Amino acid sequence: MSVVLGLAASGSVPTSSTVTHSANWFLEYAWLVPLLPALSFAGILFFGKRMPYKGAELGIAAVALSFLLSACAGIAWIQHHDDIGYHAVQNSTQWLQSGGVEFSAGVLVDGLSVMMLLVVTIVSLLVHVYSTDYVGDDKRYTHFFAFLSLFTAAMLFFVLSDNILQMIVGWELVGVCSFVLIGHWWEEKPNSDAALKAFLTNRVGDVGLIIGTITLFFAAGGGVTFDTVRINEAIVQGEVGHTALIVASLCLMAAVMSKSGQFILHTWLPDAMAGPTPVSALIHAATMVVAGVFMIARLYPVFFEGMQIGGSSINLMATIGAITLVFGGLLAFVQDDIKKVLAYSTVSQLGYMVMALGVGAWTAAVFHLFTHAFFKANLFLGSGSVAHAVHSFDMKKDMGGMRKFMPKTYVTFIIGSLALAGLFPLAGFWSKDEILVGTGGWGLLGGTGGNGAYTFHLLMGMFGAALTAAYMTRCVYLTFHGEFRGDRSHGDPHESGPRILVPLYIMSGLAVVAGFVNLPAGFQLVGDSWTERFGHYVEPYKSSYFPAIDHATPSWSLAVAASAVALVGAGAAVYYYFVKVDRLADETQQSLTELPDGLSKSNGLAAAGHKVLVNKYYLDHLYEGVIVAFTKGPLARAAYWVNQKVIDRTVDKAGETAVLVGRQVYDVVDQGVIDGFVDGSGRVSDATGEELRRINSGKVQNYAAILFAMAAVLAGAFLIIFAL
Amino acid sequence: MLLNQFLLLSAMLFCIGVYGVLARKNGVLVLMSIELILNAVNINLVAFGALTDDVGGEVFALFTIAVAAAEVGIGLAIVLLIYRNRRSIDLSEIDLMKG
Amino acid sequence: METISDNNWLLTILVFAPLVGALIMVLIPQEDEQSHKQVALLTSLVTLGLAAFLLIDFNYGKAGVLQYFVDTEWIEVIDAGYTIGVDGMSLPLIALTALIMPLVFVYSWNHIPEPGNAKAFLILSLILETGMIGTFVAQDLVLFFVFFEVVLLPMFFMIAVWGGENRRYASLKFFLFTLFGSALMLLSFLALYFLTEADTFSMLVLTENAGEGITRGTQLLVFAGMFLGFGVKVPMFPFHTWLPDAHTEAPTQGSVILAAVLLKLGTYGFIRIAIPMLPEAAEAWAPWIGLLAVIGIIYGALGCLAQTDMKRLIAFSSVAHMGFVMLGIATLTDFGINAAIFGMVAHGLITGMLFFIAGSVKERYHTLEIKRLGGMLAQAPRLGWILGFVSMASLGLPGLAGFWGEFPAILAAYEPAAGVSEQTFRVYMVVAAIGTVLAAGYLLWLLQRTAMGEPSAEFADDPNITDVSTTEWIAWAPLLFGIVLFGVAPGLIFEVTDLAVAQSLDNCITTLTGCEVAEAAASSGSGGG
Amino acid sequence: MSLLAALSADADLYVAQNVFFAVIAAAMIFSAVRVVTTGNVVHAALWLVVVLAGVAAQFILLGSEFVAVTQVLVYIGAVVVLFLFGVMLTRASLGDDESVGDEKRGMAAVVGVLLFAVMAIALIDSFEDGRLVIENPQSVNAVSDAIFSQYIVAFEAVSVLLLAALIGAIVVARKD
Amino acid sequence: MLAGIAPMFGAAEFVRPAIDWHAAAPELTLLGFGALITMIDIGWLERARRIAAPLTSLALLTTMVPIITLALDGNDRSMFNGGFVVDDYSLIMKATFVLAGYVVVLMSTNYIAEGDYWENEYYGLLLSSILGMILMASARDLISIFVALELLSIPAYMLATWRKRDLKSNEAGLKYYLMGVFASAVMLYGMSLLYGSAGSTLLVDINDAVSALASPSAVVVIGIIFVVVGFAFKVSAFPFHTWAPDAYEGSPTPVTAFISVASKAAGFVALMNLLFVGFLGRDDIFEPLMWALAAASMTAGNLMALRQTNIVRLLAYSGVAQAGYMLAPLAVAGTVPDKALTASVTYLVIYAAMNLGAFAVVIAVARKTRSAEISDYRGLFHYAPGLTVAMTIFLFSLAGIPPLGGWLAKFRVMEAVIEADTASGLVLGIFVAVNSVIALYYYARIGFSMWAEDAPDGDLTPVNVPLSLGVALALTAVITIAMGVVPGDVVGRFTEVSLLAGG
Repeated sequence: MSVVLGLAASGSVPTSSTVTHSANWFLEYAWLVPLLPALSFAGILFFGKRMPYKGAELGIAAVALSFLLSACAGIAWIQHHDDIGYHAVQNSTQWLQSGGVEFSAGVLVDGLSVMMLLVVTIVSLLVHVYSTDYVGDDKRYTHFFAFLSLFTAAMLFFVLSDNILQMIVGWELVGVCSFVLIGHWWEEKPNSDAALKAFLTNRVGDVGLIIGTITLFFAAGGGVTFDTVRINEAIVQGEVGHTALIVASLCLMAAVMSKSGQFILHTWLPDAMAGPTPVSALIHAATMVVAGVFMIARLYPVFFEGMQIGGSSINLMATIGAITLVFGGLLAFVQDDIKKVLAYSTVSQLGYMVMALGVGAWTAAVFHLFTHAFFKANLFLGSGSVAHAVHSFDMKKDMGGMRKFMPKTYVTFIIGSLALAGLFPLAGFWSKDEILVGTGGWGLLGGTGGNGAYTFHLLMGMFGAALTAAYMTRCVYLTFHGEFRGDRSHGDPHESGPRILVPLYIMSGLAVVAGFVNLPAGFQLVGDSWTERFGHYVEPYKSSYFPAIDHATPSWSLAVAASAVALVGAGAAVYYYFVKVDRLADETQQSLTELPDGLSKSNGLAAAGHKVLVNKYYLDHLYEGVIVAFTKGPLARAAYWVNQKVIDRTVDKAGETAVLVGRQVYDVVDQGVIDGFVDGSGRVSDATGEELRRINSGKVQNYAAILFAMAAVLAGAFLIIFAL
Repeated sequence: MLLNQFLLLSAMLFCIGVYGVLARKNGVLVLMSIELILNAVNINLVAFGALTDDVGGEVFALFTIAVAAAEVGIGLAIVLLIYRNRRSIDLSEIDLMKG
Repeated sequence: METISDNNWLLTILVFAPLVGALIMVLIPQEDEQSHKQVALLTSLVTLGLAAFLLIDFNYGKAGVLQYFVDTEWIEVIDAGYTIGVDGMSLPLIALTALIMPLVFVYSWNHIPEPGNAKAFLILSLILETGMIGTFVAQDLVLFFVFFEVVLLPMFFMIAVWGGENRRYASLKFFLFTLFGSALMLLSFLALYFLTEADTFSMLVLTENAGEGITRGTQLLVFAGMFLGFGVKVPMFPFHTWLPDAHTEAPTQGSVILAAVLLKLGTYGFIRIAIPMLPEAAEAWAPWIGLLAVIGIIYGALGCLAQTDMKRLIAFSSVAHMGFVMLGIATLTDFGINAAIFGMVAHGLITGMLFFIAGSVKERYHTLEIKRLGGMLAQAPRLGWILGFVSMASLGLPGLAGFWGEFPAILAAYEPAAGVSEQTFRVYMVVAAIGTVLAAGYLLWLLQRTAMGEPSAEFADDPNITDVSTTEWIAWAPLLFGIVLFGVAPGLIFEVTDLAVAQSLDNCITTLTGCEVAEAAASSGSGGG
Repeated sequence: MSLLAALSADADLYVAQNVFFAVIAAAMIFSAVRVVTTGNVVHAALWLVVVLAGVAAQFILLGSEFVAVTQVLVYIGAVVVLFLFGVMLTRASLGDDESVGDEKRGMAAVVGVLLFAVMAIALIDSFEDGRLVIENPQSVNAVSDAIFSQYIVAFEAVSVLLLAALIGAIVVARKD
Repeated sequence: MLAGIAPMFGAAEFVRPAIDWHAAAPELTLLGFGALITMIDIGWLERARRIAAPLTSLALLTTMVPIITLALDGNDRSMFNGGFVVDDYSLIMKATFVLAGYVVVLMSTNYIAEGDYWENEYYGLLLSSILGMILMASARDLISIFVALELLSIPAYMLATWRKRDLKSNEAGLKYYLMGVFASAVMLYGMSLLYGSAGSTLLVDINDAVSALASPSAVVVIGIIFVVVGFAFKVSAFPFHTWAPDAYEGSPTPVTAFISVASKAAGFVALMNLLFVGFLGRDDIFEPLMWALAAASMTAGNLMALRQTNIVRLLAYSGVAQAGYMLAPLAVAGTVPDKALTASVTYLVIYAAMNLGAFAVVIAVARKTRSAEISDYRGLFHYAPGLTVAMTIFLFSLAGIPPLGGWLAKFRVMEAVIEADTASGLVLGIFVAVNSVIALYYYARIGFSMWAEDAPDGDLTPVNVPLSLGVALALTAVITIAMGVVPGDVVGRFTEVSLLAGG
C-alpha cells in the first residue's frame, strides 16, 4: 500500500501550488508556539530574578503551553491532511519592501514543521524540568533559563519559517543561543573557547548559507522572493538553471556541515560539551544540530536537483554523511568523557541522517531525526544524571559500577543505548533500518526501489551500526559496570531526584515507542492503516514543493542483516568488556576500563605484575583483536589522531592563521606601507622644507643674488621659449 | 646713432651695478652701486624718449632721479643707524635672522 | 523636479538650534559647569524634539521628494544658495544625529574627559551637531561643502584637547586626511558647476542633469575627486589610517560621534552627490569602489585581529563595516543603496554603542589593553552582557540592526546594476561573506578576552569597577532599543529610504541608458565619419 | 638752444656724435668698474662722480638737456655729497674692502654676466638696427606741461614721498 | 609770439588738466590729515603724542567717507587720459587699505605708546604709506605706479627699523630696504623697456603695443618679466620672498602686520593693474609666469613654514604661500579675466582681515610673554580663552576651513582656475588643494599647542588686552567670520569687479 503511495508520488507532481492560507486555528496560529518561549525569554530576563522560582516556572510554563499547542497542531494537521490532503498552511505578512525586493515574514505549517514543533517542544520541556534540578544551585540559574527559552524559541521560529531569509534569522539565533549556553560557565577558558569555536565554525558555514540563499533568491526566487515554497516549486518545475542549483546546494551544504557537525566541520560539537548537560541534550537532540538536517529537508528540491541524487550511486551529500557516520562512530570509541562519547555518537547519527537525505530517503532521514531526538536526549540526560552524582564526566576515572547507586538511571540509559544501537524493537531500529533500505544499494539482499544504487553508503551504514552498538556497549560498561573508581570521600553517589528521573522515564518511554509511528509497510503484525503513518503525514510527497523521489521497498532480509551486524558489534564489545575485562577485574580485584594488554598498550603500560596474565591471553588477543581491538584500538585511535591533529588543528590553525595574517597585515601593510606612506610624505615635506629654508641664509646679498639671478633666469627661459 | 649703443651701455652699467651690490661688503658702497643701476635705467628711459619723441621718458627719468635721491637718503640713514648700533656696516655680518 | 515647501522653517531651526545653544553657553561663565551641561542637554533635546516633529510631520508617501524645501540666495556671487530639504535618504541620518547627541550629553553628565572644561567641550559638541545635521539637509553643493567642513574643527579640538596620549598625532592626522579629501572634492564640485550648462550648485538640478553633456573622461576625473573626498571620510581602504588613530585617541563622546555620524557624511556624499550626479562615471568606477570596499572588509577584519587595544579594535571594525556599506553603494542598485543607508544607521547605533562601552571600560579599568582586561561579566555583569549583545549586533546577527546593513549589501552584490560587471561583483559577494566570519571572529575574541574568564588579579578587588550607572543606562538604553527595534522592524528605515533612492537612481539610470545610446550612436557615427 | 640740436641737420655730425658717445661710454664703463672694484670708499665715490657726469653727457647727446642738468644738480651736487657724508659718518676704513672672498665676487660676476647676456640678447634681437635721430630736442616746456597735467598726481606724490623720506631719515638717523 | 615759439619747441600749449575733485577726494583727505599731523608734530612736539593715534584713526575713518560716497555714486571716473581711474575695483582696494591701516593703527596704539618709539612720525609715515597704496589702486600708468610704489614702500622701510635700538629691527629695515630697492631697480628697468616698446607710459597704450605682434618681441618679454619680478618681490612670492621672514621677524609687530597685509595687497594691486590693463593681450607670457610663481610660492612657502618655531616667521612663510594662492587666479587671467580678478580681490580682502587678526593676537600674546615663539603659545587656552578662540579663527581661516572667511577666498581661487577649463588651470587647482593640506599641518599644530598643551611653567595669569587692540581683534574676527558665513553684499557688490582700463 505505502509502496504504491510512494510510486504514485514519483510520477505526478501537482502543477498548482499545494499551499493554503486558511486552516484549523491551531495551524493558522502556529506562530504562537515560538512566540511563547520568546516572551518567556524577555520575561525571565527582566523579571526572572524576582520570581519565586527565579524564572524557571515561567520558562516551563511557556514551553509546556507551546508543547500543548504543538500537540494540538499535530492533531489538527492530521485532520487537515485527511480532509484536503497535503496542503501546507502558509501565512505570511510583508516584513519590509525595499528596492523592489519584498521580504516577508510568515509561517509555513506542514507535516515536517509540525513534527519538528512537537520534537522541539517536548525535548525542550523535559530539559527545562530536568534543569531545575541539574543547575539548581548555579549562580546564573535565571539567566540559564532565559536562554533555554530563547534557544527553544529560536529553533521553533526556524522550523516554522516560510522563507529562507527568516530561516537565516532562526539559524543564527540558534547559533548565538548555543554560544551563550555552551559558554555558560565562561569563567573557565576552555568553556569560552568551546563556545567561540562553536559559533565561529557555524559562521564559516554561514558564508555558504548566505551565498546559497542569495543564489536561490536570484536564481529561483526571481530576485523578488525568499519564499521557500515558491523557490521549491520553481525548482521542481524545472525553471531553474542547473549551475545555480549546484552552487546553491554546495553552499548550503557547507552550512549544513557546520551546523549539523558533518565531517571536517564537526569539531566544535564535542567541544560544545563544555556547556551544561541539559544544553547538550537540547543541542544534540532537538535544536541546533538538527537545524542543518531540517534545512535540507525543507529545501529538498535544491539538493535533490543540485546534488543529482536521483538515479546515481554516489553524491557529495551522501558521501559526506557516510564518512561522518563512520568517522564519528570510530571517534566515540576512544573517548573517556561520557558526554564526548555521546557527542561523537551524535555526529555519527547526523551522518546517518545526511546520508539518508543524500540517497533520497527523505522520510527515513526525518524519521531518524525524530527518533534520535528522543533516545539521544534520553542518553544525555542520563549521562547528566550520572555526572550530577559523581561531579565528573570522566568514565574511566570517576565512574564505574554506577548501576548499584543509580539503578533507575541505569535502566533508562540502557533503553536509550539499545535504541541508539538500533536493536529491535526500539525506536532506533526502525529509523536506521529505513535509512539502510533507502540507500537502495543492496540488490543482493532482495531490496528494490530507491533513488539509486548507493551500495557504498549501505556498507558504511552497516559498519556504522556495528560501531554504534559497540561503543555504546563500552560506554555502558565503563559507566555502570565494574567497580566504582571515583572519589568516595564525600560518600557514595546516590540516585538523582524526581525532576531528573521523570524526564528520563518519559524519554526512555518515547525511545521505546517512537519507532512504531512509522512501521514499514508489509510489517505483518499490524494493519496497513498503521504502517508508515509518519511518512504519510510528514513527507510532502504529494505537494507542489517536493521533488519526485522514489521510495524504496522495505526488506526483511536487510532488517535481519542490519540487526545481526549491530548484534555482532554489541556482542564483540560485550565479550571484551563484560566478559574479559570483567573477569580480569575480578581476578585482579581492580576496576579496569580495558585490557592492559590491548594492542595499543602492548609495549608496556601494563604493570609488571600483570605480565603473566597478559601472556596468557596472548592468543585470545589475536583473534578478538581483529574485530574489537583493531577497531577500538588503532583504527579508532588513528581516526582520533586525525581528528585532533589534522582536522581540529586545521580549524584551530585557521583561526590562528587569521590572527597571524591579521598581525602581519596590520604591522606590515597598515602600519608599514600605508601609514608609512602617509607619515613618510609628512617627513619628506618636512625635510624639503628644511632644505628650502637654507635659501634664507640671512645674508642680504645672497637674497639679492637670488633676486637678480632669478630675474635673469626667468627672462632667459621665457626669451628662449617665446621670443627667440 | 644706434639706439642699441645707448641701451647696451645702460645694460652694461646696470650689470656692473648688480655686480657691485652683490660683491661689496661696505653698505655705503652698495648704495653707490645702486646709483649705477638707477642711472642705467635713466639712460634707457631717455633714450627711448628720444626714440619715440615722447616726453614721457624724460618725465620718468626725472621722477626716478627724485626718488633715487630719497632712497639714497634713507638708505644712508639706515646704514648710519646700523653703524651706530653695531659699529660696522659690513653687510655680510648682518645675519641675526635667517632660516 | 517636485519639491514640497510646507513648514520649511523647520529645517533651518533644526540645523541652527544647537548653534543657538552654543552661543548661549558662550555667555555663561566657565565655572558654572552644571548650567553648561543643562543647556547643552536641553538644546540637544530641543533638537531631538524638532527632529521628532520632523519624523511625524514628514510626508512618507512622498519620501522621494524633497520636503521642507528652502531655496534662497546665500552667496550670490558664486551662485551658492541656501538650499535645504529633506527626503527619505537623509531623514534617517538626521534622526540618528539628533538621537545620538542628547545621549552624548547625558553621558557627559559625569564623564567630562580630562582635562575638563565642560564649557568648551559641550560648545564644540553643539557646533558639531549643527554641522552634521546641516550636511544632511544641504541641497546645494557649496552649502554641503561648508557644513561638511564645519564638523572638522570641533572634532579636531575634541581629539586634540580631550584625547589620549598620542592625541597630537591623531588629531592632526584626522584633520589633514579629511581636508585633503575635501579639498579635491571641492575641485570636483567646481568642475561640475562649470561643466554643467545650468551653472548651478543646486544638487537638485545637478542630479536631474545627471552628468549630461560632460564627456566620459571628464566625468571619470570629477568623480575621482569626489571619490577621494568622500572615500577619506568613510573611510575606505587605503585612506583609512586616520580612523584607528583618531578613534583610539578621541574621548568617548568624540569616538561615538565620529563613528555614529561623522563617517556617514562620506557615504551619504556618495549616494547623494557622486552617484546621482555622475552616473556614468559611477558605473565605470563601481568595480573599483567595490574592490576597495571588499578589501576594506577583509582588511579591517584582519586589522581587528591584530589589535591589542579594545578601542582600536572597534575602530578597525568600522573600516570593515563601512566596507559593507560601500559595497552596497557600489552595486548602484536601489536595493544596495537602501542597504547602505540602513548599514549607516545600524553602524551608527552599534559602533556608537561599542565606543560608549569602551569609554566606560576605560573609566573603570584605566586601560583598554585587551590582555589586562577579562572577567567583566563577573565584575560588571550588565556591562559585560551589553558588550556581548552589541558584539552580536555588530557581527551581523539577524534580528538585530547590524544584519540589515550586511546581508542586503551582500545580496545586492549578486546582481549589480546593469552595466556593472556581474562576475566581478559575485566575487566581491563571496569575499564579503567571508568577511562576516572574520567579523564574528574578532568580536567574539574580544568578548572572550574582555568579558569572559576570571577577572585578572590586577583588577579583582578594584572598587572602581562597578556595574552600569544610571547615566550610562539613560545614555545607552535608546541605542540598545534602537538596535533591537531596527533589527526586528527594518522596514522602518528601508521603507523611508526606498522612494528617495529609487527617485535618485531612476533619474540617473534613465540618463545612463540615454548616455549609452548616445555613446553608441557617437561611436557608430565616428566610425562612419 | 641746444648745440646738438643746431647741428643735427648735418649728417657728418653723426660721426662726431658716435665718437663722442664712444669716448664717454668707455670712460663711464671704466669708472663704473672702478666704483665697484676700488678698495677705497672715497675713491669709489669719486669714480661715481665720473659715471654720473658721463650719464649727464649721454643725456645731452640724447637731446635731454633738462634731465642732464637735473642729473648734475641732484646727483653730483647732492647725492655724491651725501655719500661722502655717509662715508665720513660711518668712519669706514677708507681703504679696505679686501676681505671680500673670491667666492662672493665670483657669484656676483656670474649673476652680472648672466643678466647682461640676457639683456643684451633681448636688446640686440629687438632693436637690431633701430636708429636714433634727434631732431627736436625735448623742451623744458613740454616736460613741465606733462608733469603738471598728465603726471600731476605722481608729482604731488613725489613731494609727499620726499617729505616722508626726510622726516623718516631724520628720525632714523638721529641720535636719541 | 608764443604761438610761434611753441611749435619750435615741439610742445603744445599747456592745457589745464580737468580734475574730478570727488574722484581724488580720498587721496586729498588723507593728504590733508597727513599734513595736519605733521604740523601738529612740528608745533606741539611731545604734547602731540596723545592725540597722534586718535587723529590717525580719524584720518582713516574720514577717508572712508569719500570712498563710500564714490561707491554709492557708482560711476567710474577717469582722469589724465586714463592715468588715474576710480572704479569699483579701485574703491574696494582703497577701502581695504584704509581699513587695514585703521586696524594697524588700533594695533599700534598701545604698542607704540608703551614702547620707546617716535610716535607722531610713526603715524605720519603710516599715513603716507597708505596714501601711496590708495594712489596705487587708481594708478594706470607706469610713472604713477612707480611713484605710488615708492611712496608706499619708503615709509615702510623706515617703519621697519622703528625699534631703533634693536639690532633685529635695524637688520629688518636694512634687508627690507635693500631688497626693495633692488626689486625697484629691476622693475624700473623692465618699465623702461616697456615704455620703449610702447612709446607711452599709459598702461592701455602698453597693452596695445605689447599685444600688437602675434609673438612677443624680446624686450617685451624681458620688460614684462622684470616688472613682474619687481612686484613678485613686493608680494613676497617665491623665490623673491627671501626678505620677508627676516623683515617680519625684526620689525615692530604692528609694522609687520602692515607690511604683510597692506604692502602685500598694494603689490597685488599694482600687479593686477599691470596684468589686466597693461599686459592682458600678452597672456601667453604672463600666464605661465604667474603659474610658475603661484605654484612655487604656495608649495615652497608651505614647506618652509613647516619647520618654523617663531610664529611671525611662520606667518611670513604662510604669507608666501598665501601669495601663491592669490597669484593662482592670475595664471588664468587671460582666459577668464573677470573671474580671475574677482578671485584675487576677494582673496586679498579676506586675507587682509584674517592676517591682521592673527598679528593682533601675536601682539596681544607678546604683551604677556614678550616672545613670538610658538612654544610660548602652549596652553594659551587655559589663561586666554578669548585670544585662543580668536587665533583659532584666524589660523583656520588662513587654512581655508569653512565656515571661516578663508574658505570663500580659496573657493573663489579654485573657481577661477577651474573655470578656465585648461589643464594647467586644473593642475594649479590641485596644487591649491594639496597645499591647503600641507598648510593645515602647521596651522593646526599651533592650534594644538594653544588648546591641548599645558602652559609653560604653569603661569596662568591672564593676558591684558587693551581696548584698541580688542577692537582690532573683534573687527577682524567679525569680518573673517562674516566673510565666510554671510559674505552677501560685501563680496557681491565690490569684488565682482572688472578693472576699468581708463583712457
